[in-house]
Amino acid sequence: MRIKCPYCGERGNEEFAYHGDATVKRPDGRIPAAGDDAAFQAWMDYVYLRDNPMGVHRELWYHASGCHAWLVVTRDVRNHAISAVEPVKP
Amino acid sequence: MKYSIFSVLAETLRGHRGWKPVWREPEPKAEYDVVIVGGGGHGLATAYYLAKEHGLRNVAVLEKGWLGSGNAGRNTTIIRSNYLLPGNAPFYEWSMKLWEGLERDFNYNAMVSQRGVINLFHSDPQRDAFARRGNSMRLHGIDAEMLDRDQLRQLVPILDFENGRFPIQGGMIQRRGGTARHDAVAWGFARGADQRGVDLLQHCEVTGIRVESGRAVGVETTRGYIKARKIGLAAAGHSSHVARMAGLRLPIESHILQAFVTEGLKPLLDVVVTFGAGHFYISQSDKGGLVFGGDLDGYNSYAQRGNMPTVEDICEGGMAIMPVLGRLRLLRSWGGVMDMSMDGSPIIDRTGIEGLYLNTGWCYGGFKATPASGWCFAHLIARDEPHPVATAYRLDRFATGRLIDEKGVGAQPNLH
Amino acid sequence: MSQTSRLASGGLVDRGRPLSFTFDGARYEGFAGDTLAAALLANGQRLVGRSFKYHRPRGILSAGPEEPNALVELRAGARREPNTKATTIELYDGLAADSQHRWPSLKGDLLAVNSLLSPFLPAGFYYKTFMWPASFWEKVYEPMIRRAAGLGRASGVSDPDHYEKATAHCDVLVIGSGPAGLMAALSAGRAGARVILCEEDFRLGGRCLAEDRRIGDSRASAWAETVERQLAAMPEVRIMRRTAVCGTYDGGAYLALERVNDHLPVPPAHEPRQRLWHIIARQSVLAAGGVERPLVFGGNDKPGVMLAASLRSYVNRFAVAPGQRAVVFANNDDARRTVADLRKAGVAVEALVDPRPDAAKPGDLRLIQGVVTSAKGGRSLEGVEILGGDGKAESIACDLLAMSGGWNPSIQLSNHLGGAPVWDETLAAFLAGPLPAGMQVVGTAAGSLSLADCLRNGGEAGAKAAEACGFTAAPEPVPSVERDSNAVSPLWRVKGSRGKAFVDFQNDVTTKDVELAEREGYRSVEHLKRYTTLGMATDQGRTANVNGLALMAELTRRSIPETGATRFRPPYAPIAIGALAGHHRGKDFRPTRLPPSHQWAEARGAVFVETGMWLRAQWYPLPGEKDWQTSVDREVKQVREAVGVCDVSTLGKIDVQGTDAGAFLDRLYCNTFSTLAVGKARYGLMLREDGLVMDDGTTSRLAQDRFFMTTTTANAAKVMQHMEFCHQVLWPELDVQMVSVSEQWAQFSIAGPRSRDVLQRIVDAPDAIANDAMPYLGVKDLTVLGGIRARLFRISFSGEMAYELSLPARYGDAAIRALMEAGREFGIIPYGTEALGVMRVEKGHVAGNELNGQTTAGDLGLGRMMSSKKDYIGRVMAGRPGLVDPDRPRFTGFKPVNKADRLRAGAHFIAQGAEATAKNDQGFMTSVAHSPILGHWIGLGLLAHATERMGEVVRACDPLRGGEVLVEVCDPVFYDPKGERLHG
Amino acid sequence: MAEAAAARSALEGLHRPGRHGKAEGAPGVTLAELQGIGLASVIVRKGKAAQASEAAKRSFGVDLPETPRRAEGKGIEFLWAGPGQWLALSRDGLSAGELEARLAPVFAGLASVAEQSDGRTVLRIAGPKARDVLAKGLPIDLHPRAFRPGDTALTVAALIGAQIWQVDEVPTYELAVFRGFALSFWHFLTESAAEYGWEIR
Ligand SMILES: Cc1cc2nc3c(=O)[nH]c(=O)nc-3n(C[C@H](O)[C@H](O)[C@H](O)COP(=O)(O)OP(=O)(O)OC[C@H]3O[C@@H](n4cnc5c(N)ncnc54)[C@H](O)[C@@H]3O)c2cc1C
Ligand SMILES: NC(=O)c1ccc[n+]([C@@H]2O[C@H](COP(=O)([O-])OP(=O)(O)OC[C@H]3O[C@@H](n4cnc5c(N)ncnc54)[C@H](O)[C@@H]3O)[C@@H](O)[C@H]2O)c1
Ligand SMILES: Cc1cc2nc3c(=O)[nH]c(=O)nc-3n(C[C@H](O)[C@H](O)[C@H](O)COP(=O)(O)O)c2cc1C
Ligand SMILES: [Zn+2]
Repeated sequence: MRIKCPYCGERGNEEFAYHGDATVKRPDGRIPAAGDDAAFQAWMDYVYLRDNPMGVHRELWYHASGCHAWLVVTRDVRNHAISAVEPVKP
Repeated sequence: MKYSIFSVLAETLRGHRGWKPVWREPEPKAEYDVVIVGGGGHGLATAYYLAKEHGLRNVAVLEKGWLGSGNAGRNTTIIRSNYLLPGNAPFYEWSMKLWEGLERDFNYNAMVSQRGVINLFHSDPQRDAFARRGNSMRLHGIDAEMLDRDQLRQLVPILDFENGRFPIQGGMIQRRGGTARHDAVAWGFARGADQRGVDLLQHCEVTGIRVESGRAVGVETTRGYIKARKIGLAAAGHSSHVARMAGLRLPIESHILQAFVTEGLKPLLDVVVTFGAGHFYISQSDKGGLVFGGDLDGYNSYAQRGNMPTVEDICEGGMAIMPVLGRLRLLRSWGGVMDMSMDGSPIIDRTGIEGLYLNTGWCYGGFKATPASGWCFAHLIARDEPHPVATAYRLDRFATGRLIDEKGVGAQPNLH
Repeated sequence: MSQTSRLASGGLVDRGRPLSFTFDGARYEGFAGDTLAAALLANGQRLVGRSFKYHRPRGILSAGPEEPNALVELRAGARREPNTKATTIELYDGLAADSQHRWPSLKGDLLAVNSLLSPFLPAGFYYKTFMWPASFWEKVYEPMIRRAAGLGRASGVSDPDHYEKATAHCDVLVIGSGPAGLMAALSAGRAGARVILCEEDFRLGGRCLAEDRRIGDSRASAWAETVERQLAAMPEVRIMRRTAVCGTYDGGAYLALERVNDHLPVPPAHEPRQRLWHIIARQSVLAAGGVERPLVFGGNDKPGVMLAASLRSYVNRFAVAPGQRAVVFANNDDARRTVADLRKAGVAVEALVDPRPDAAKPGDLRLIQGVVTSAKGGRSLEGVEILGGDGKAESIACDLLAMSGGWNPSIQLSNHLGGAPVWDETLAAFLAGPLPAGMQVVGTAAGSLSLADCLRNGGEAGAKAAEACGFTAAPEPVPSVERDSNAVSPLWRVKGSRGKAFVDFQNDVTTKDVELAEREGYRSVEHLKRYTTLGMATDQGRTANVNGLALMAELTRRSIPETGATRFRPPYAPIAIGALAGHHRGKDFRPTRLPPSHQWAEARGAVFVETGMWLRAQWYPLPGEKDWQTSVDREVKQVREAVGVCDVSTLGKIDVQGTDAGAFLDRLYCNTFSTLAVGKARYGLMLREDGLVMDDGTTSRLAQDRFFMTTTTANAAKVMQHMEFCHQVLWPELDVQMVSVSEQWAQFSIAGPRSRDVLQRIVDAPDAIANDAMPYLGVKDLTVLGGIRARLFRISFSGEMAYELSLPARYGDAAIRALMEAGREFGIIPYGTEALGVMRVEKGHVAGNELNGQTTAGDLGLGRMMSSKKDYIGRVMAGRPGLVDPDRPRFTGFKPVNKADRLRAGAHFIAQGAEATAKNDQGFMTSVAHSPILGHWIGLGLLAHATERMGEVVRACDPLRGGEVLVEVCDPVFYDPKGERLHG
Repeated sequence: MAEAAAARSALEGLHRPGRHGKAEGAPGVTLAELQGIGLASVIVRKGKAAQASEAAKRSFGVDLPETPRRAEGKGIEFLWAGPGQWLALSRDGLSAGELEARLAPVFAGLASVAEQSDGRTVLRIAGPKARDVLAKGLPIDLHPRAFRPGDTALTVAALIGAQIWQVDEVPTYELAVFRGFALSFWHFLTESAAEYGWEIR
């Protein structure tokens, strides 16, 4: 698989490390009080639960052997076709 | 019809004209007591045990392709129960016990071969970790032995002890572990289930799950709507996709695991060997091919095929410990879609939707679990309570923190 | 007599270069340009192999990689290569090959008895029997089956040859150098594109080499040579001969194998045997040609029954006439070329058997409208039985039968990514389905059977591919060629044929096996394949699959498209595993990372240990020391009593800067760093987001906005990645920069009561490190050895007064020498990882065995480090009930009740009086050490309710190694529990 | 006790002048380890990109490259090393730590500087077969249409992380690898070059 790093250019996926779903959001600073199930659920959603769609997936890759940038790759996981690679940093 | 040397002889005389189909090709009924989604090893075993152990015969297995077209038909056939954690060990040992009687039970030779499974270690910390695991196994009543280099040399003369980047220090062996003919396992369960009245519906893809007031009542399929009193999901790599039809989000990612086979060879390797300092494990099939594999490709995928870097990484691992492989040729490679769970262990549980049961999270190791998974899932579906050896496989363990993480790598499925 | 079947003239072999070779020990001669198969045929050797199951005598079916029968063991000794297709082996002088899978000899193979037993051995017979008694499977049945199965023998020893890998990039990859591929390469090359042309054969030309045809005004083979010369003259075109493209992967990546030196007895010095190529291509043109299908009738596997087009290869390319009297049996027009070519070669063609009712009469040749029902003969063909369309049967004596059932385009590489092939009714063949991005298929691979079409669409595709890469291109003008006729009407099997009719030759799958599979319900093509092994042999069913599935379609009354085809998978041609590993085998499996003092330690006779990629000194034996323990005990004692030095450069070191560096570390670690004073170090503990411990280490504050962080050796890269994640993904708003400086600094631990004395001799300003000037956990920048910038940390892993000295890695070697010199009068010794480990166990520090990814901070007795005043990675999840369960085993120490007992890591704890079962398992020993100070073994471990059980005696059970030791639960700090020695 | 300590290269002893590998014909490549190279990481602080660039311009007369390029300034080169990151390189034979000491004040508050001179071994490979040799390890495209003098890339060669840049059209390349891996890398490089013959001058 070839991932086009927006900084380094196209490279084989062996240069990158994978970190899964890019759409989950860390509930920063939200420390659930006892019994606050909704707050806890937000953490469960972040750490454990995944859509794992059979189709287009937005996912995190780290250019470990290159520029060390974290990237959001939009990829169809049925055929590995990559439609976008963006830096995670704004 | 019963398979035996006598039936083979009798049929030989008749030119093998009398053999009956291993399974019928029935039309779907409008309604079943239990519908199992997924005609892989686990789905078929579940149906078999539902019929055989729980007397439930109005059962259908719905398979989107041909029976065994998923991971059941593409795994590297290793069976073992060399698990560390108390949540796992009794379950896999129960599976091993079932393997030991399986062929006579379902009257199909699945070539269960207890040729031994060796895990090599290459450092002191690794030895300690194996000691911990082996002792845990022994306390669970599971066989395990530590091997030193000399013992290893005897068992696996083709290992390279001289030139290794990570020299082989020893190994742990489970002698009762080994291999089984993967397709035959699916076929044996299928035939056994069919004989007990289970409808095996091939090319019947589930496209929707109907839930009415918190209760699952049936499935939409490419062969029409099918009502069901209970629905068991055993879709392995497609679990998330199927579960979402009922609105569930799972702690699962689908990943690719590749496997490889060489051209056929005269006997070269008598046991299953796993490299401890790289990604490589290998055994020789009865047909003569060396069957080997290694690590996941490492990213979400439903493509049922992998990429180059993993192929090479695995072959490097092979050459690192068995340089005899150099001139042997890789004949075929393939991939399967794994249901990688967040702690690397499976889930056999209810779902919060009444009548909907879940069997998933088998990662790259669910072939060995096939009999026990079917057994326990059938138990859960039939009796609505978990089987004693599978009580830890709860869906809520991620919320409670009662994880079963054998490798200790945390909530990152591609690392398990 | 030699080369009896070689034609007097013609062919593309070099008659001026005779080569001698042996087969099964007998000597033969061939010519340069031969394949082994051609040379064997030239010498009249027809029997070459034995089939997998029935051990039927087999000859040579084809002239290419589709060969199912003629498999040999090539070369000998450590270089033996089993299962090598004689049709793809390029002849070299001194070549030695042997037949395989026969015993005792090829002619007198006793296992041919299987053929007689065959009625008992239909497809899948083994699934129905061998089940009783259970124990017989591993002991009796399976060994028997295994010995009978398999094909060739592996050498059994390490492969002596060298392999390498390489990457090539191009605009256009052309796969195959037949007329279509050559035209594609030419068109793309002329446009200026970077072209790679791969050809698995050792000669370019594809079917141009095999056919007696003309292209333009030259012979086809000469035309190919001309094109080759033109291509070679283009600077951006790279021709790769002997290179098979084996796999299509995502994003235009292809895997190819170059057999660099397989045509030589041994690779020349400095050269690899084979080279594995990663080809990254923007566009590709698949011009892989096609493979002829056999016809399915009784005895179609007899040596002497050959594919019609392959026969043309032997006659035209190799100038070999593999027989004297031939019959041609074909359902298509193309095979008629074989008639003509055989006759030109002086072979008598007795008849053309064509099942098509409307078959035209081929000139003066006898046409039998009908089928061959059976081929006769033992180890060689003697004649055929023919059934005419008029119902008349007849026998014709012949020693050669050319058969052709039509063509299968070679579309494997188009299918590797999944696009299912589509059936073409007119061609009676599967064509490529949805294509990988950037791929075009041309020539026979695309179903073009006429030469003119191949030339034209090859050229067009080459131009199109170049245009897609931004070049201006035009297809190469198509040379004129004579028209050809390729009509075919399928004949999937000969009904009413007699004897075994093979569908898959190598795996001995017959029509009966397909029928049985159907009867038993294995009707999906994939079930058919797996049940009968059809298509699973070393040729991957190139000649078998379509016939097999067509037969299944017929039996199940489904169409071929409904029946479908099995999937092609990489590799297109089998690849030596050595090539897939390349350079990375043996010691080069993974690179080795060496710390700065390595050469010094090596000279000192250190014993080394692999820790991750690093090689570290494990201990430094002195002459006369009888075992490792003596050395390690000495090292520990000497550190505790005097001073020792250890290279700890392998620790991960990260430079963290920025105005928010402190805030960032607060979120990263579970304890707080923003409050750390400049010039101070602090121990930090990092959790994963799931609340379990990830890593630990000391981090020092060098300035208000600068920290120097250390990680464990094992986790260095992982922590760096994690930090980049936290920064870039979670908290980009923070002003923090981090970079690994692991390799920049040589770092030495100098530990022991005399450590400061030693250091004061090498630092340039000794007073600066006096006890009060630099107390425990102090950090200072200073210079050593006359002006070398260095940094000193007063931290201790050993529990002694200790320092870690960081200095530029180039001085690492000098530093250890200087330290040893300076410390001589204080009794300094170097110590290795083993002594380091012993001292950390004595001090009850956690390390890798405890930080195993399954432990919480609480488990390790470090729960108090978890701040409750801030959000940090892992905080919320660490609070889950399962992770704060008081029943979780907790970190503690153990000492043997009987002081002579040895402890072992990995032993499990069972309460006294309880049965040793999993139910009573209370934890396990994580680490052990022999404490030379205490004079006995000590251990660390995790035990349920440990804190309440101090002094209790429990059993440390080690059934795995057959031992059980009584141990007393104790504080994990065995040595200097008050920590007084640290302060010096 | 001030004694002049000896610096030691990770390739000490290996780097012997002479001809190696295939003996016939002109050597395919020449190899050399560069000595006395000063290196430092420079990473821009949040929101300070423009100012850091100005500072570099002012002090060294160089524009910090924003793409994978190498820029030469007064007595210093900047190799792009990631977004907002550079590897500063000096060939002035600076003492250990000196480059950081020189750069830190220039970039104070604008970029974080960390000395790396000792963290890398820098090799030079030049000659007609340089591309063929490097192709055996480097996955990137070094064809003149794809990679020119002044271009740089961070990648991995034979499983070892590396930064490469092209110096001239000979072609000559320079390549930095982590010091600890230098010996393994050298082994790979010389094995790969053996087929063409290599020389240390
Ligand atoms: C390469 C490889 C090597 C492996 N090696 C081993 C090993 O050595 N040992 C081991 O123990 N395990 C191994 N495994 C893992 C093991 O194969 C799996 O864990 C196990 O097979 C999963 O259970 P299953 O057999 O039920 O799955 P599957 O066979 O995948 O069954 C799931 C079925 O569900 C069907 N399905 C999916 N969606 C739908 C739908 N919507 N409607 C209807 N049907 C649907 C699929 O078609 C499939 O047939 C390996 C796996 C792979 C891929
Ligand atoms: N009339 C007929 O029925 C009929 C049938 C088949 C072929 N033909 C003739 O055969 C010729 C076909 O021309 P073409 O160019 O399509 O094919 P070709 O068969 O001439 O050439 C294909 C070449 O590709 C090579 N190749 C295949 N797979 C490869 C791989 N993976 N890697 C590297 N090399 C690979 C083969 O070794 C071969 O040299 C035409 O002349 C055509 O007329 C005619
Ligand atoms: C244990 C095992 C042994 C195999 N042996 C062979 C073999 O000898 N020949 C072969 O062509 N394929 C062999 N395969 C691979 C299958 O052909 C097939 O690739 C695999 O089951 C996956 O199916 P798929 O490729 O159709 O997706 C084997 C597979 C397994 C699991
Ligand atoms: Zn990048």
